[in-house]
Amino acid sequence: MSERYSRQILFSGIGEKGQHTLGEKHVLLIGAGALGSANAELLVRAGVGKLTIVDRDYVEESNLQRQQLYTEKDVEQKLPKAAAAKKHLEEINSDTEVKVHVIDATAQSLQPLVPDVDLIMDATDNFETRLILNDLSHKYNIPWIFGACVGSFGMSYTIIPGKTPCLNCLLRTIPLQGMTCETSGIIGPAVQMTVAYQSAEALKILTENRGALRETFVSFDLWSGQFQSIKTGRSKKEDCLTCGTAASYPFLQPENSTKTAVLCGRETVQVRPPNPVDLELERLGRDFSAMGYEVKANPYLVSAQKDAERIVVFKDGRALVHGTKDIVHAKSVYQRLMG
Amino acid sequence: MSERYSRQILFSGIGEKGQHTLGEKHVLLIGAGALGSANAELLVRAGVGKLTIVDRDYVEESNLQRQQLYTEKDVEQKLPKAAAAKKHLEEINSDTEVKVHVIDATAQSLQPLVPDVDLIMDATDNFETRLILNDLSHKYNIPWIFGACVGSFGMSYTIIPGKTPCLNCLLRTIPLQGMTCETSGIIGPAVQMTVAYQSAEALKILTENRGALRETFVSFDLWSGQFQSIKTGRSKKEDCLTCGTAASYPFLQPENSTKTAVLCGRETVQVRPPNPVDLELERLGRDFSAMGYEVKANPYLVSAQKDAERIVVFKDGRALVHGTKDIVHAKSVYQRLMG
Amino acid sequence: MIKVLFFAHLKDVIGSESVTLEMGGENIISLKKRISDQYRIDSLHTVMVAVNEEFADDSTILSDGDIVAFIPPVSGG
Amino acid sequence: MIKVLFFAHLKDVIGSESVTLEMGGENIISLKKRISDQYRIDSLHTVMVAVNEEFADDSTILSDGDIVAFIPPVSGG
Repeated sequence: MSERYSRQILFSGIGEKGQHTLGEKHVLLIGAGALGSANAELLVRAGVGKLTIVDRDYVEESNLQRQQLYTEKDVEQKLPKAAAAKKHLEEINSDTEVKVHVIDATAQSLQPLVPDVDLIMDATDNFETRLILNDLSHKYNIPWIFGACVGSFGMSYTIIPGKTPCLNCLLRTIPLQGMTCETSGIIGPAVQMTVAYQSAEALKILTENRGALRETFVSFDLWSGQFQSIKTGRSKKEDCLTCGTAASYPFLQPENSTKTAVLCGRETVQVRPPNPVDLELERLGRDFSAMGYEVKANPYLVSAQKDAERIVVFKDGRALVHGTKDIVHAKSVYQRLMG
Repeated sequence: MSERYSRQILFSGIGEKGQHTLGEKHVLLIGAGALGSANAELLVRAGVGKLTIVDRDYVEESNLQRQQLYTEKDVEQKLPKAAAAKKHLEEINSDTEVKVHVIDATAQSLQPLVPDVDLIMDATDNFETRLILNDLSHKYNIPWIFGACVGSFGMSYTIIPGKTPCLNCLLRTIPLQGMTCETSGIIGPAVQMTVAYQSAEALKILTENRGALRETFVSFDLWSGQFQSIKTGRSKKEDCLTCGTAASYPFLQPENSTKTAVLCGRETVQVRPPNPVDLELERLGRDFSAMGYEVKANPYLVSAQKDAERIVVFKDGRALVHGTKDIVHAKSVYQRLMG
Repeated sequence: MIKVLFFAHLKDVIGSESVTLEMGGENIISLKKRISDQYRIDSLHTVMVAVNEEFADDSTILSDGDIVAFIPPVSGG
Repeated sequence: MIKVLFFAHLKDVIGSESVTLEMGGENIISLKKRISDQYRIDSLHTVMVAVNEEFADDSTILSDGDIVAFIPPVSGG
C-alpha cells in the first residue's frame, strides 16, 4: 500500500493515518455519467475501501466527449455504465471493492443501500433524485455532496445532517426541470471542476478532516470567469420537512415513486413494469428477433431496433424507448413488445 | 461526428463551427504525468485533431493514485507513459491522431516539434523546462498554458505572445527547485482543478474564442479554500529576454541543455549519453542478463535489477538510475553498464 | 446602485453577465419583478439568490452597494 | 493594517493562512524582511507577490487596507 499511495500519504492533510481511514470507508455514488465516472475514478485511485455505484443507463456515443472511464468498445457493446465503470475501475485499482447496481435510483431502490455507507455522492442529472438523496441523507445521518453542471457552468455543496442547511432549505421551489446537458450542452472542463470541488470535500470527510470542509455553496462559470462562494448559514429552516425539527422526509413517500413512464433525455422515455421482474434476456432477444427486430444483447440488456423504433430492455424489466418524447406512445410500444 | 460531439456542439460557446475548428487543431503536450494524462484525456474526448505528447518517463505504481489513463497492467509492463497514454487515448477516440515521443524535453529536442502546432500545454514538473517552453512559445508565436500543482494547491496561467506578460516576467528569480509532488505529496482533486483551468482556456484557444480567455493568473488551495485570481497587466517587462523588445530566448541557448546527469525525483538520477544514440534493446537486455541482472523489457526500454541497483535504459540511450540521489555514483553505474 | 450578476443561461437570456440598477430599500421580490418585466422572463421564482455571497430570502432588503447573484439551479450531471 | 495571505507550503511554515500587520507607507521588500525575520524563513525572494489581486514589485508601496498574497511557485505536475 505505501508505495501506491505514497504521494497522498506525503500530503500533510492525509498522512498514513488518513490513508488507512480512507481505505476503510464505503461510498455510495448515484449516477455514472460525467460527474459519476470522474468522481468514481478519483476515489478509486485515491484508495477508498468500497464503492457502490447505481446507474440505470448504458454507454452511448454521445457520452464519450466528457465521461471518463468509457471507451468506444463500451459503446459498441452497449454496456451499462455501471458495469463498464466497474470493469475499468478494477483495472485501475484492484484494492477497491466496486459493487454496481443497474437500476433506477428511487426512494425504494436506494433505501436498503444507504445505512451501510459513510458518504453519498450525487452524480445524478435531476432534482427529483437529489431530493430523495437529501431525505435519505438526513434519515440515516450520512453526509452527501451535491454536484451539477451544464455548459461551462457548475455548482457544488456539501450537506452534513444536523449541521448545514439541506438542499430542500436552499431551493425556493423545486425546479421541475433544471437545465440539462441534453438541452444546453456541456464541456469537459466544467465537469472536471465540479468533480474537483466534490472530490476534495469527499476526501476531507473520508479521511475524517471535517474541520477543513468548505461550508460554502460554490458556483462557477469557466467560460465567463464568474465565481461565487456563498455562505448558507442563514438559510436553515426550522420547519424544513427534511432537516427541520419535525422532519417527515417527503421525498421518500411511496406516492412519489410510482410513475411508470418518465421522459429521461431529449428523445427517450423510460418505462417501468408495475412490479419488479427478473427477465430472461436470452429468450426475450429470441422473441424480438422472431418479430423482425435487429437484436443486440449482453448480460445486462437487450437492444432491439426495427425501422425508426429502438428499445433497450434491462434485466429488471425497465425499458428505454428511444426516438420519442411521447410518454403515451412509449408505453404502448412497451406493452406491445413486452406484453 | 455530430452524435459523438453533440453535447459540446450544443454549448453556445462552441457550436458546429467551433467543433469543426477544434478538429483541425494540433496540440503539443509536454509531460504525461498527472496534469498531462488528464489534459490529454480531456482534449482527445473533446475531439482535438492531433495531439503530440512528449514524456521521458515510464508508468510506476506511485503514479496510479492521481494519473488518469494508466492501469495496473501498464505498471507491470513498465510502459513509457507516452506509449501507455497513446494506447488508452486511441481506445477512447480513434478520430484523434496521437503522436508520442519518449524523450527528454530539452530546447534541442522540442524545437523541431513546435512550429507545427497551435498550442503548447505545460504538464512538466520543473521550471527549467517551463522556461524553455516559454522561450519556444515566443520564438514561434504560439500560445502556451502553464499549470502546476502540489499538495492541495495549484496554479495556472495562459500566455499569449505579444499580448500577456510571459512566465519570465512574472518570476522574480528562477525557482531552482519549487515544491514537487515527490517532496510534498499531491491529491487528485488539486490535479483535476488545475486541469479544469488549463483545459477550459485550451478549448477557448482551439475553438478560436480568444475574447473569452481568462487573462488572470489563478491559484487555489482546495483544502484551505484559498483562492486568488491575479491581474498581470503591470508585470510585462520591456527588457524581458523572452518577450521584450530585444528578446534573445536565453533558455534555448545550447549551454543550458548540456548537463548529462540530473536528479529527477527523490531517489532517481537521469543520465544522458553525450551524443544521441539508437540502442538495440534486445541485445542490451541479453548483455544485462549475462551480467547477472534480472531483466524486464518492452519495445521502449530495458529494466535491469541486481541487489539494490536498479536501472532503466531507453532506446535513445537515456537511463534512469534508481535508488540514489548521488549524480557521480549514477554516472559511474551508467558507464559501467553502458560502456 | 446595486449590481446584479447573472449565472448560467440567465446570462444568455439577459444578454449580459451583469447589470447595475439604481435601487435601495427595496427587497428581492421587487428586484425580481423589475428584472422579469424589463427582460420578459418568468422563471426567476426558481432561481437562487445571493446578496454579497450569502443566500438571501425574497424578503431581504437591498442596500446601496450590494452585489446580488441570480443562480439558476442546473440539473446536469 | 494590512492582511498577508500565505499560500502552499508557506502556510505551514508560518503556521497560519494569514496574518494582520500594522503597516503603511512601506514597500514589499520591507514586508518580506519583517516576515522573514519574524518567522525565520529565507525563501521569500522567489515568492510571487500580489497586492489586491494584482502582481506587485518589490518596490510597490503598501497602503492601509491592502491584502497581500505570498504565492510560492510550485513545480509539480
